[in-house]
Amino acid sequence: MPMGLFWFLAALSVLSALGVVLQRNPLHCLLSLVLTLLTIAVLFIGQDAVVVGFLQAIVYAGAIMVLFLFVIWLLNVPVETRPTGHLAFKFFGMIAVAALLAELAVFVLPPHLKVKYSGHPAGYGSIEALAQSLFSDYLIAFEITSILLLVAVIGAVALARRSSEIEIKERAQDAARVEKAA
Amino acid sequence: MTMVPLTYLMALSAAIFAIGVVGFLTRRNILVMFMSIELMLNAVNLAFISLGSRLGSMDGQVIVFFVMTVAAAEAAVGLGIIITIFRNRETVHADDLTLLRW
Amino acid sequence: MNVEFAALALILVFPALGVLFNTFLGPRLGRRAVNVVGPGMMFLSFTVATWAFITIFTLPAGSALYCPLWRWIEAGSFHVELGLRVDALSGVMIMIVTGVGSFIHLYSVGYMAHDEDYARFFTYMNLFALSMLILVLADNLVMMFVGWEGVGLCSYLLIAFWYTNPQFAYNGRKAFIVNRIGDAGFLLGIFTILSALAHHGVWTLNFTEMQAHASLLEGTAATAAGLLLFLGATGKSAQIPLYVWLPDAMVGPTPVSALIHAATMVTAGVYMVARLNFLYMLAPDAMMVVATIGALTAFFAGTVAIVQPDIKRVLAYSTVSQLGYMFLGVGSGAFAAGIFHVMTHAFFKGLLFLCAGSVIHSLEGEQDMNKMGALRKHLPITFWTMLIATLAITAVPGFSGYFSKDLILEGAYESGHFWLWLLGAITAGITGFYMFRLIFMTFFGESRVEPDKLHHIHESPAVMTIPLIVLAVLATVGGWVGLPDGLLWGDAFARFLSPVVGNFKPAVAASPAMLSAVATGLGGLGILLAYVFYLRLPGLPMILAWRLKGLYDLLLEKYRIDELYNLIVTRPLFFISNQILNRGVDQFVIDGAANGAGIAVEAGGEMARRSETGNVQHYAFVYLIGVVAIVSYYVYLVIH
Amino acid sequence: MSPFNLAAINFAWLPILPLIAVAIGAIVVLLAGVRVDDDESEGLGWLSLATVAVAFVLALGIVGQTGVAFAGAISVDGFSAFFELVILIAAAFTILMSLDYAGENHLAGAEYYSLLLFSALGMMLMAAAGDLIVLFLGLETMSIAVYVLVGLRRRDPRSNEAAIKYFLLGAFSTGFLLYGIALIYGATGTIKLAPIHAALAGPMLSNPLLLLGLAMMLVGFGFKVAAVPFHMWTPDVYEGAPTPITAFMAVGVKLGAFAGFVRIFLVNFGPASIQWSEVLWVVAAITMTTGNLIAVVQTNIKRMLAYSAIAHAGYILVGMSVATPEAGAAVLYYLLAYAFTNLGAFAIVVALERRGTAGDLIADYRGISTRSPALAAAMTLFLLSLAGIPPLAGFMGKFYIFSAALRQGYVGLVIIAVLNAVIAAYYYISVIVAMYMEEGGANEASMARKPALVAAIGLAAIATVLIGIYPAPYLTAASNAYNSALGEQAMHAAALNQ
Amino acid sequence: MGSGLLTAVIFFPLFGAIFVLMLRDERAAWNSAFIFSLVPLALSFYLFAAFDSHEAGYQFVEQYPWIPQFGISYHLGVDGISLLLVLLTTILISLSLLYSAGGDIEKRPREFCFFLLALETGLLGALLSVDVFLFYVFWEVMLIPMYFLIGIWGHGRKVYAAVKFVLFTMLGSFLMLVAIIYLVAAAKQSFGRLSFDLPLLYQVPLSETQARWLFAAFALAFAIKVPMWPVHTWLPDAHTEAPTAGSVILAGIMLKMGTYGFLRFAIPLFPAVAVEAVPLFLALAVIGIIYGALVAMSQPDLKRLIAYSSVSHLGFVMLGIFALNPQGIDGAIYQMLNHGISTGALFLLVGMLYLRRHTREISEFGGLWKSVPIYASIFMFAMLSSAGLPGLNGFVGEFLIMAGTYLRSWPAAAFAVSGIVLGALYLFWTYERVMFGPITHAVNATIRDLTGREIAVLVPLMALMLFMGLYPAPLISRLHPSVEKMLEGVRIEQVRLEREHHRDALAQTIAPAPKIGVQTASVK
Repeated sequence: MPMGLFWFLAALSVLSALGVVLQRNPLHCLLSLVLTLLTIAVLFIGQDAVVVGFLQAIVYAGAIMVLFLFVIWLLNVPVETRPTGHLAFKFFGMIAVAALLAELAVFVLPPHLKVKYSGHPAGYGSIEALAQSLFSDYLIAFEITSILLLVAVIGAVALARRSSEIEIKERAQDAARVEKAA
Repeated sequence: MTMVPLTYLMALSAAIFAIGVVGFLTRRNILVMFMSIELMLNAVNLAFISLGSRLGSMDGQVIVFFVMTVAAAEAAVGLGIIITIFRNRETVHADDLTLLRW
Repeated sequence: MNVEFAALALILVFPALGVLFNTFLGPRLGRRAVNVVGPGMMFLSFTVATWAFITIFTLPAGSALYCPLWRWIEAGSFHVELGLRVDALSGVMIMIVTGVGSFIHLYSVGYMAHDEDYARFFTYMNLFALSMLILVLADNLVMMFVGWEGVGLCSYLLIAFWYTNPQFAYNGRKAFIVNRIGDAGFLLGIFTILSALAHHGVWTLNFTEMQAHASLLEGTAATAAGLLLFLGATGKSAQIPLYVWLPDAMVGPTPVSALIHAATMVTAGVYMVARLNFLYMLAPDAMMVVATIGALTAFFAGTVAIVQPDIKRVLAYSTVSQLGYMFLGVGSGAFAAGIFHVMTHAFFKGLLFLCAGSVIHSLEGEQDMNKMGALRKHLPITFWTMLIATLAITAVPGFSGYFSKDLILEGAYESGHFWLWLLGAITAGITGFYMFRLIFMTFFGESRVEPDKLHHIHESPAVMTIPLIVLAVLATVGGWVGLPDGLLWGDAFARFLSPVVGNFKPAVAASPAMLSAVATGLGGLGILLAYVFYLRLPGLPMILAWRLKGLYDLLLEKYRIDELYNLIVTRPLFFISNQILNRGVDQFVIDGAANGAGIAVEAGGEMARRSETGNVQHYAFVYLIGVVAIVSYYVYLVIH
Repeated sequence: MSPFNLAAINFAWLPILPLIAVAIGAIVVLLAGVRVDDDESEGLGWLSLATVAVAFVLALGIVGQTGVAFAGAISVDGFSAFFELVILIAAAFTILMSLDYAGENHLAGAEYYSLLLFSALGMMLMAAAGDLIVLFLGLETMSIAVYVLVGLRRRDPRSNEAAIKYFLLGAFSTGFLLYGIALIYGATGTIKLAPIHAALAGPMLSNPLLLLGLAMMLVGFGFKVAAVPFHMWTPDVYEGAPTPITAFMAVGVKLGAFAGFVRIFLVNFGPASIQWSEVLWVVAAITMTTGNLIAVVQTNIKRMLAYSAIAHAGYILVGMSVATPEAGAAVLYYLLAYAFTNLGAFAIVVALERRGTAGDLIADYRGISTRSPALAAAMTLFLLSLAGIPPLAGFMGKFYIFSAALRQGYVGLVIIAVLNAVIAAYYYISVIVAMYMEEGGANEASMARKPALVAAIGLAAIATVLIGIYPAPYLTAASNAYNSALGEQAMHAAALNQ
Repeated sequence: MGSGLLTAVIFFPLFGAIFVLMLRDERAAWNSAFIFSLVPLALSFYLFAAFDSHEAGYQFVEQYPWIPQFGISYHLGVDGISLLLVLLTTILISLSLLYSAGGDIEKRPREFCFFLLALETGLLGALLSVDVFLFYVFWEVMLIPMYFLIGIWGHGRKVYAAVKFVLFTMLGSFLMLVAIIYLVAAAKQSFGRLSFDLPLLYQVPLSETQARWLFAAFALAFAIKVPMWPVHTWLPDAHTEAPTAGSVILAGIMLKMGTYGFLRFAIPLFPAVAVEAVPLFLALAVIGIIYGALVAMSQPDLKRLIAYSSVSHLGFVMLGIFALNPQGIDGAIYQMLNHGISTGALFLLVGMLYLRRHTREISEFGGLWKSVPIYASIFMFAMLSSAGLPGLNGFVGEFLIMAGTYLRSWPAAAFAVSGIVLGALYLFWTYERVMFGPITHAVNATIRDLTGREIAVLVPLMALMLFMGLYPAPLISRLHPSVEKMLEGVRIEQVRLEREHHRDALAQTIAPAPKIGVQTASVK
């Protein structure tokens, strides 16, 4: 991957990431998030992680983000208008993050970044290679992911499905009591 | 072909990670906070890929594959939870969710 | 030569039986039974005592009877064997205790005739006799201490006998506490001897064994022990500075005053010093202190006695004064003389109290001499016996007091304590004065008795008068066992005791006749003054009292010593106890610290709890802080 | 490129049979529950209980086996067996507690029980993980299931809130954990535990990337085990969650998290212990102190137990910080004792709780001893065990950990720990005070119709006493489990080095 | 013989406790509880009879492995130091049950019996265990029942008192636990095997600093229990608010656990430090004696007063213990018994008064002798025993203690002696205010005298006071050999210390002197 491209992508990803954090309208946030994901996907591909890169673009930026989009529309979440939290808190938060970033920087600097280099074997990042390790070394993991997704589905269903009448009534009472207590 | 220095890539991932943290800390909208988390995850993914390609091992990419799955699962559940909350409280504002404290 | 004489135990057993009987059966079986058993037991033990005493006589001089009991305390090398021992000294003492005791018990039957608590009274009386006998029969210091504390307890119980009167109860406690202070000294004395001997590998507190190892005590040990034990004596025998309880003790029933606070208990100190003569001989300084305290007390108490209006108080102070004499005697090495005075004093002072009791009894508890007078005709027996006793105490030649007091003063002079002798002699004069003041105010002059009481003044019943007569006889002839040397059998008493207490070795030569002449002369002077003051010119005392008001009041209020003690001891004690320690240290400082810790924890918890704001992002922030902290640690590791 | 050969993988099905059983059971429950109304979910409960039982038996079967399966993805040893068994016990107890609770609270039965089983599966995976991916996936399975379970009282705002808080922070810390994995991967070039262990030698021990990775993973696990300062979610989530789930989190999730934590740090990063034991020293001290301090001032028993759970995590971290084989065994034993005691305590909370979260105030416990003495007695037993009073299980656990620590000269930390124990005693006792020495309070337990709950409490009580007064076999089990894990590592390291 | 006997003594009460819990009828509960308490009483009497008074070591030993991993064994044994305390425990428990059944405890009698009997198990276990771990277990176990006794059946600020009691004790005992574990670790290093067996631990070589710290930890735990000044403030609250039986057990036995701990653990484990610490502890003990007496003097509440008097009395015990010579320690152990009996009796008496008047304020009373002579006389008797009147038990102990102390350091003894004066002061003053004087409150004229049951409870105690006062030999002879044995270690340190200080004055006081026997004999 040419350095120029890298710089471009890096700048783009950082900017779009900032976009996620800074924009007030959730929808815009989401869009810049998608942009970030796509940039990162390109970075993947640029490092011979072709399959994963495409997956990133299709599954992540595609499917998952659509889910977000769907929810945002469903709840038609309003734009954050009211002042968000204490400035003091934000201030200290930023300081903390800055500190973290500084610390991380220490570790990624060349003198400390000790990673043994070995060239890419043939077919590195190819779908065969991926499958090879997926279905040999990581077979179990692969199976687990299926369960994981199943759990997610069950969970989503359990949470989202309508609840029985009595329950609604009782919960209302509970809520009322809670309010009284508080 | 040229190889982008690992330091740059790691620095980039660190930066995005940090941005994600910032978002999580400062945004009040639960959805956006969740998005920030996605940022963090992607930063990590970037790190995996970069390190993997430097090490010349596929493991990194495999992990990223799994992370995506996990992210998907989390997204499903997380959004589900958000929806239930919105049903009961008509809010996705973090400051409003302080029924439980002390 | 020592003879085992098991019967000695009986001397203790009888009073003990009396105690048990009066405690458990007395109230049920009623007055008659108690009246028989109470004194009866005393007479029984009196007979045994007499038997033992006679046995001593039959044995060669210096021999003793003993009756080992059981091994009491034992801890490692240290052990205390209980055992009874009767030699000349303790022989005399048991005779006094049981003899005088018996008659006073008898007298009490009459005196307590109208008190419903008779059973309790005789319980205490028997218990006292028991403790006193333990004290004198003991063959070791610890057992002596048992009796020593026992008599103290009984005196407390009997002083507070009429407990419903808070004043009486208070006086009782006062007596006990003051005694306890003395006892503390006594204990330390015991320990001093114990450790002094123990350092040389000798573990004993047995008198004879101690005497055998006396040499080991030479020096500071002896002095310290002597002084500490004497502190005990000052408590028990009412010497300066611990005499304050005795005058107050007079609130008890009169027989108690007679038996405990005149005849027996108060002389325990003298007995103890005589018993430990071998120790005191090693400690001249201690002896000096004893003698000086004795003389001072004698004089001091005498002066107070001059002005007291209460008949029993006069006697009380005179007791203190006489005890002073005894310590003067033993303090100047004339142990025999001291014990001799103990004996004669037991007779005449016991008698005096009983007579006073008889007077009070007939006047329904009236004790103020200003409300008496001219009782001579109403109470003939009382009058004559009391007169005899008075003559004895004022040391009129021929009466018992004369011989004993003479020997003491002689001893004081010849041991080189001229000033102490002088003090003693003057006190003799004072004694003559206040005693005859008492006689004159009570039995002569015109009657000042309150009219309502006048009509039923009556002589006491036989049960009370017989003891008077018996003691009167003793008060007269009792002293003849110690005649001046060369006269008839001479000083038989001293000869009898000498094996135990040794012979008196004069340091300064003097003519006994001259000394006694001086003392007697002063005594006579005192009597004369009293005659002048209270029969010739009855107005004079008033005038003097008015003229020398300051002095008079000072004496009347006993030099305000009690007030002084209250000021410097009692009050501060209670202040420290409550205000400083209880309120201040305990509740505020210590408990405050303990609870403070608890409060601190709660406060800390409360503060930390507030960090749980319920806001997710605050949580995340804290989380991030943690991350930064931990990572920074690794940054540190990496950079170094 | 090499041909795709399955021979490379050794399909050792036997070791993962318990996992498979649980998975199948969960799915069966789910399918069976499709037609079941929420209020009659009890049958499903028994079904899942049976599943757990089967799994338990199978797990007993693998005790003593050692080796690796699936190309090192699953490590088969006493360690995993031990944790799988304890986790299954925790699950069983949770199910017993839920049988009545789920119906009364109209929880979606099928989802409830299957998610319960799935999360148990996740925990077991963490215990059996042979590489970091399986560990991570196990952790996620567990977490995601629990996120849902926490929020399963859909109409209860507290439940929702707990869920979202747990979810957000959980995902947040997942980021850190992953980052840690990434760095370790970068440093060692592998994500399989055995090779990592083998690689830990010489310069690698001070490789900055590795250290940062350690730090990040420490943070990630710290969150799951509720170590201060990553504990903030605990009280809120425990309070808001359905009580049986709270119990399951307090015990099961902790077990799973510690299984991973211990395996990664003590077993695999054991050689690098100098690099992290100091950190854990500090974390342990802070965790104990904070937990106890805040617990003192709690008025809600679930919150109080939450903080006490934090404090106990602190005690366990003491053991981890010591990082000797003995300490490892001590940690395992402590977890066992803690599991029974805490399950019992929560079972009682369930028993005394009225519909919803009413009756969770300590004040509501006033005078229980007169209304239902047996419950009060049992609760007292559990509280005393938590407070570390001999001869109960909790005490033996503390004793074991302290002796391991002192053997290594951790005097200061142990003294901090015992001072904390005194503070802890105070708030545990204050509950006893309420139950026995005060009057009033509304809670009424009608245990008559709840045999399952009674069984849970009874079993927990018996276990608490038994493990305390006759600890020998359990101590042996714990140390065997731990040592076999060590042995495995050593063996593989040797194998890989030659 | 004897194997199983001690186990029976310890656990019979526990079975009884559980059995009582099963019963429905309250009367039956009381009776069976009492009967169950009689069994260990009988057994302990048998122990006393069968005890070989020439054997210094443990007797009736039982040992089975318990937790082999840690070298912990179920190791029981009784020696002179524990024998008498066991007897005292069984006696007092039975009597308190007998008393409490007489109307002192109305609510929840079953639980009451349960806790009391469980407490007995804890106490006896702590006294009889030779394995340190076992000891610690029982040491903690006894805490809980007492906590319930105070908290449930107490008066006034019962909860405050109970919690305070528990926390104070726990603070100490947890630190002790640390010390125990550390000690065992050290033992492992020197002997190569884990063992909590006390006799083995006596041998552990320790560096000076180690020994100092460990001693400090043990000493703190025990000092709190004793309680020594200044960690005593839990005691007045606990004693005052506890139910009568609770106070009796607390004062009668539990406090002794502290002093027992010093004798059994703190001193023999670390003799060197103990010898060094003598001045400190003598000082604290003396402060305790005087302080306790003075504070007791100004207490308005009878129970509180007695509680502080316990501080003073236990001061004497500590004094005797740290005299570190046979006299002092024999006396100390004897004084433990005395205090148990006399203070127990006093608490019972106050309880009986409270039962009648529902107040303990001294100012509420006065002139009681008129209305309740028997009560007053017994009170007097108990008071005299507590005041150490010769002829009663108190004196023997105090005398030995002070003798021993004097041999160790005469100034300490000199101060301590003031304790007996102050003791007399507050006791007699209280007695005067309660029993003497006119009846100030009309109620007091009408209160009834002791019932048969109450007298039955008190008589055994009075008998003991008298017997132990007149004939202590059989008791002391049993405990002495063990004390000598315990002192061996101390003597060695002593001699070492003297060599260092070139002083041999002390040697005499602690040397067992065979030659003495000869000398005294020669005198006879």
